[in-house]
Amino acid sequence: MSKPRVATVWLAGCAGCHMSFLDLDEWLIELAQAVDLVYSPIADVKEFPADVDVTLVEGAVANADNLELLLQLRERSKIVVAFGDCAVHGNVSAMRNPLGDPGELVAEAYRDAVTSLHGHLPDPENGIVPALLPRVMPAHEVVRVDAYLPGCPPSADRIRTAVEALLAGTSPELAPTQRRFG
Amino acid sequence: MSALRSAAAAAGAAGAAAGPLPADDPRVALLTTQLKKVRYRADALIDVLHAVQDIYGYLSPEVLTTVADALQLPPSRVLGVATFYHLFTFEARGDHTCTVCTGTACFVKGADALMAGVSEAFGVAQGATREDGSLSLLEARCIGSCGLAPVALVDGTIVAKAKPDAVIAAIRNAMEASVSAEGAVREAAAGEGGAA
Amino acid sequence: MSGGVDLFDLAQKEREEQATYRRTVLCCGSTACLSGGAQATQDAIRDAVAEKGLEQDVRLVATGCMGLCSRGPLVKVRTRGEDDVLYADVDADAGRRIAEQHLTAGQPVEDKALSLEHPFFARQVRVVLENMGEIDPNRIEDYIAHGGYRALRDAVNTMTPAGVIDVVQRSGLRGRGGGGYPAGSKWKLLNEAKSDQKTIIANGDEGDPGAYMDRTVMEDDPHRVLEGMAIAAYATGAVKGYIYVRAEYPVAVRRLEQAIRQAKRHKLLGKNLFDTDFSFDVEIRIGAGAFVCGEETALMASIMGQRGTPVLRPPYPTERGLWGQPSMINNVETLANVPTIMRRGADWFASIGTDSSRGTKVFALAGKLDNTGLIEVPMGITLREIIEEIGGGVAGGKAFKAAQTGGPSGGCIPLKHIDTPMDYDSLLALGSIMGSGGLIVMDEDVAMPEVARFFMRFCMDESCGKCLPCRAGTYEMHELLDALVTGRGTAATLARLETLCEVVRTNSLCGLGQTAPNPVLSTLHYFRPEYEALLVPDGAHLAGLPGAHAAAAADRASASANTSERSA
Amino acid sequence: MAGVNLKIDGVEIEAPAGENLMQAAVRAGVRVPGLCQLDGLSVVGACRMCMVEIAGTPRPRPACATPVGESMDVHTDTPRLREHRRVLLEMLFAEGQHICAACVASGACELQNLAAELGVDHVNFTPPPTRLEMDLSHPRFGYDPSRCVLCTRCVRACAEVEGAFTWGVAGRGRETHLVADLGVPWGEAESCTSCGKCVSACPVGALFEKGTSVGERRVPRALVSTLTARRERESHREVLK
Repeated sequence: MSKPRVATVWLAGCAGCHMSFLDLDEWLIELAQAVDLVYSPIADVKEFPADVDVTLVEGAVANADNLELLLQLRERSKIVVAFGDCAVHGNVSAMRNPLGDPGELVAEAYRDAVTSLHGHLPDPENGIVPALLPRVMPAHEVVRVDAYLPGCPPSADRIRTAVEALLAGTSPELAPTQRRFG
Repeated sequence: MSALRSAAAAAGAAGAAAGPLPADDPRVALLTTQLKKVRYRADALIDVLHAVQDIYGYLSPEVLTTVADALQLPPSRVLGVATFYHLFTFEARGDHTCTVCTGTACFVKGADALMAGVSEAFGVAQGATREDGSLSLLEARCIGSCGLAPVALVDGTIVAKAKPDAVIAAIRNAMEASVSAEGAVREAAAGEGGAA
Repeated sequence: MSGGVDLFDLAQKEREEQATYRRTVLCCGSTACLSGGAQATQDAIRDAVAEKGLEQDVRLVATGCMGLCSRGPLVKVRTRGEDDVLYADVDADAGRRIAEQHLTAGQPVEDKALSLEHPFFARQVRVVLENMGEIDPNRIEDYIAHGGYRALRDAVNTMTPAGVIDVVQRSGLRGRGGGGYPAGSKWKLLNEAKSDQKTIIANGDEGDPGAYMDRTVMEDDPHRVLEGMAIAAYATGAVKGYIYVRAEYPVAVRRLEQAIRQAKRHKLLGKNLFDTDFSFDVEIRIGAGAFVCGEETALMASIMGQRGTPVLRPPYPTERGLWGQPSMINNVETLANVPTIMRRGADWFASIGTDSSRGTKVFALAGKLDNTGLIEVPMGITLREIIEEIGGGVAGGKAFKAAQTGGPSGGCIPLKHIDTPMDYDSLLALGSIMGSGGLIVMDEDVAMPEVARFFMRFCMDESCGKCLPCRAGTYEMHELLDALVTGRGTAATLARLETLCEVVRTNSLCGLGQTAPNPVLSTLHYFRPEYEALLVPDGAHLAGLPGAHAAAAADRASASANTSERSA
Repeated sequence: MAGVNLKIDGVEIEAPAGENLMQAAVRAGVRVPGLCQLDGLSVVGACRMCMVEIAGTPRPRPACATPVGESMDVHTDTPRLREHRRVLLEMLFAEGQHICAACVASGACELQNLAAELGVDHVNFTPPPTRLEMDLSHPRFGYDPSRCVLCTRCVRACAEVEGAFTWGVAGRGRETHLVADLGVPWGEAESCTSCGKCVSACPVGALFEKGTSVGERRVPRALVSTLTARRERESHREVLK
């Protein structure tokens, strides 16, 4: 029997969830032996592959690339896990929502702020910065999500509990202390 | 020292949020009469707020401070009550008001279109007052004239089985009437050598 | 001077005075007719009567509501020894013609006359509205001449409080505010409470948008409310009464204030009434625009000058109510039934209506009908009889779709249940309620999900904000209904709406929240296909977003997107 | 005081008459979730988190406001109650802007704890599109209305324990919000004694001490309860005689 195919993706988030994932230390070696990591920000794979068993999604859906990737990975994954608070409910990534028009935010960040390096907008036509969505969304507002792994970031032991359960073919049962937001 | 005066003093001390009521304002006397009528009882707060709105047209922080002090109620409680009830308003209304009834009978007979029609014709949002202060567009939750649905009130006068055009015309009439009345007053004043 | 002796004299004098006129012209002066120009009509008739020198012959009375509001202004001419003639759509011109032809020459104006055999009138039974269109609400003499305050006098002079309660209990009178709690049982609870500071409250906070029964009673027969309250006070041992009136009803407030002054002057309110130990006073309290104040505990908070937020029951008001003292709240219409019940007896009242719902009910009949207005019908009359006979059928030849009773707390009754008898239990079985009396008829053009959204917006606006299920639940339900109506709702939206209905219904603190889901549940129950027709595929909301590749996204997402209410 | 015998989640207990079901549940080793209830303050029964089922009663009742009754058979944790609490909590989250990762109360927040306890691991409702402005006018404390859950514990602590009546509830429905005095900035509220009881009573991070950052909330929630219990106890003692 072939090994389960696992992917992790990084949408709009700070990568903290992936850092926490790396905190699993030596268990990662066990995991690496048990699964095939077919797509991940820590692996250089360009195209999200087909027939993935479990995909962990870090980050909220904030821009066109996020949306496209999430729709694509949903089609190609059996189980999609919202991995961390940004994917679960938007979290810090969604704090821009009450600020209004993303166009103004981009202008402020790239052009008008005193800290702006270049003093001009990035050129979206060249694909440098993907278009921002009007509203940042949690993963489940875009696609079906099979399991939620809250935390900012989820601690290594939460991740391990969830991934072990998923690989064993059961739905993760997190203890109350393991499912706290924040 | 009257309760009102001490309230005014207290409000003055509170600074910008609630300045003192001007002592020579005749409305202050009206309010004092009302407060005496209810014998400064705290449970008469709603009656008093109605009176304030009748006298001043709306509830200002200054008057609310006065009321709180006169009835010996915490200001937070007075504001809590005043903001709970929809009939109390905290901004001056326009010169004219159009109230569209949005009760069930009127809803079934097209109150939405009525509201939208007036809103568009006069460029005023529902619940708002036109920038020039000429018109407030309000909604009422059933004025109990369901047999005449849909209805609107223009300056308190019912327009029954109302179509948007009829209500718009009634508002225009009300506006023109007040303009010509003002004009008449001005002319009269001019005729007397501008003594007014 | 005692009210008891005076009353007979007064009634006799008034009747003799009235009998000196050969004709009486009763002009409807209720709000609806006034807004239709009734004042001009009255003026025209008065002028014409004066012109013709008929002042000694014709008595002109501005009465309360005659019911058929959609045909107003209404005028009734009563001539000694002849049948009454009713006129509809009487503008000033018609008024003059009536004066010139009918009042002067005895020739009815045929083209304006409406037969009193018209089913709108013939099918009604008038208990609460018995004086409507008959008396001048501004004159206590007119009320007394029509038998007013006799029931109070007889109760105080000849009956024990327990005896009065017994009559009310045997009559089977149930609360007309919506709940239908037996009035006699409530009175008994207050009677048994130990306190010398008991209060009774007449609930005139008629908030159901589309209902104006209580307003009409308070405006057009104010003494009936006062007499009902005084009888209730005698039966329960209450010393003080409050009438809580919506601020939106300024005429009702004025008429009630005037009626209280008149009743005090005639010693029908105040200390030691009818030379007994019984004392009772009434005060008016005015609301300020809050539907939730129709709820008992919120109403009491409002009377005490506070935010009208409901508090937990128990304790019930009859144990701990206004200012901590035992209190009882009765709807205005409930109280308005009492004088007639006392005068004509429990058996007479109980003979009207059905076994579980005795007496009559006043409805504000509105919506897409030819004849709309205020009607009083025996309990148990079918919806079909009301709509087709009294209401004259759906207007414009359209098909009947549903009728809403109970307003934002009620539900709709579809065509297949049009033969349901209108009583408390039958309506409850259909998922609606009797409510306070709003009865809105909807035709085939009305979209039921929009009706549900309309009522939910009402509940959202009127939620007091104290308890979470109602405050947040009505908002979220409105959002979901809005999504459905505007073509943004998916199957998950509908599923979530149904979950919320259950959560809000079960967990809300007071009746407003507990019943807020009713219009949704009821329209979903009878018109589910209308909701389903509005659904869009999952993921449709992503169409047009950058990255979703326009239309393709919706298709792709629909295969995989969230369909379950909750995945855990 | 006469004892009342009842059953809570199958455990038979005896509780003093007059005790409420929330208190009695503790005797049965059961903790009923709650948010608006705080020992030492009056009971409002508004958050509906503590709804329990009582055999023979058609509708669940709030445990905090329901006195024990003889032979009551109370269930505090049925599937229906759990489901309803989860939905209610989700709606509460969606009423404001609750971002635990950026909140002073994280780790010491009753809303956060309830979500974890009840299994709210995501929220199916959308928070409002705007954020309300923080009130940082008070020299020592701050108020973030977007984190307020309208439990009114601060309002009651201010009125019932401190007697200042600075905080009030204004508006209604979804617009319900806290006000200081006549709606002035907190720092300008003349009646405020800066006692901090409201901050200590706040179950979330809506009221906070200035100078504290994410997860740094220090004030004990039990302060108000301790004060009222102590006042009650000591006022009966003739210590100074």
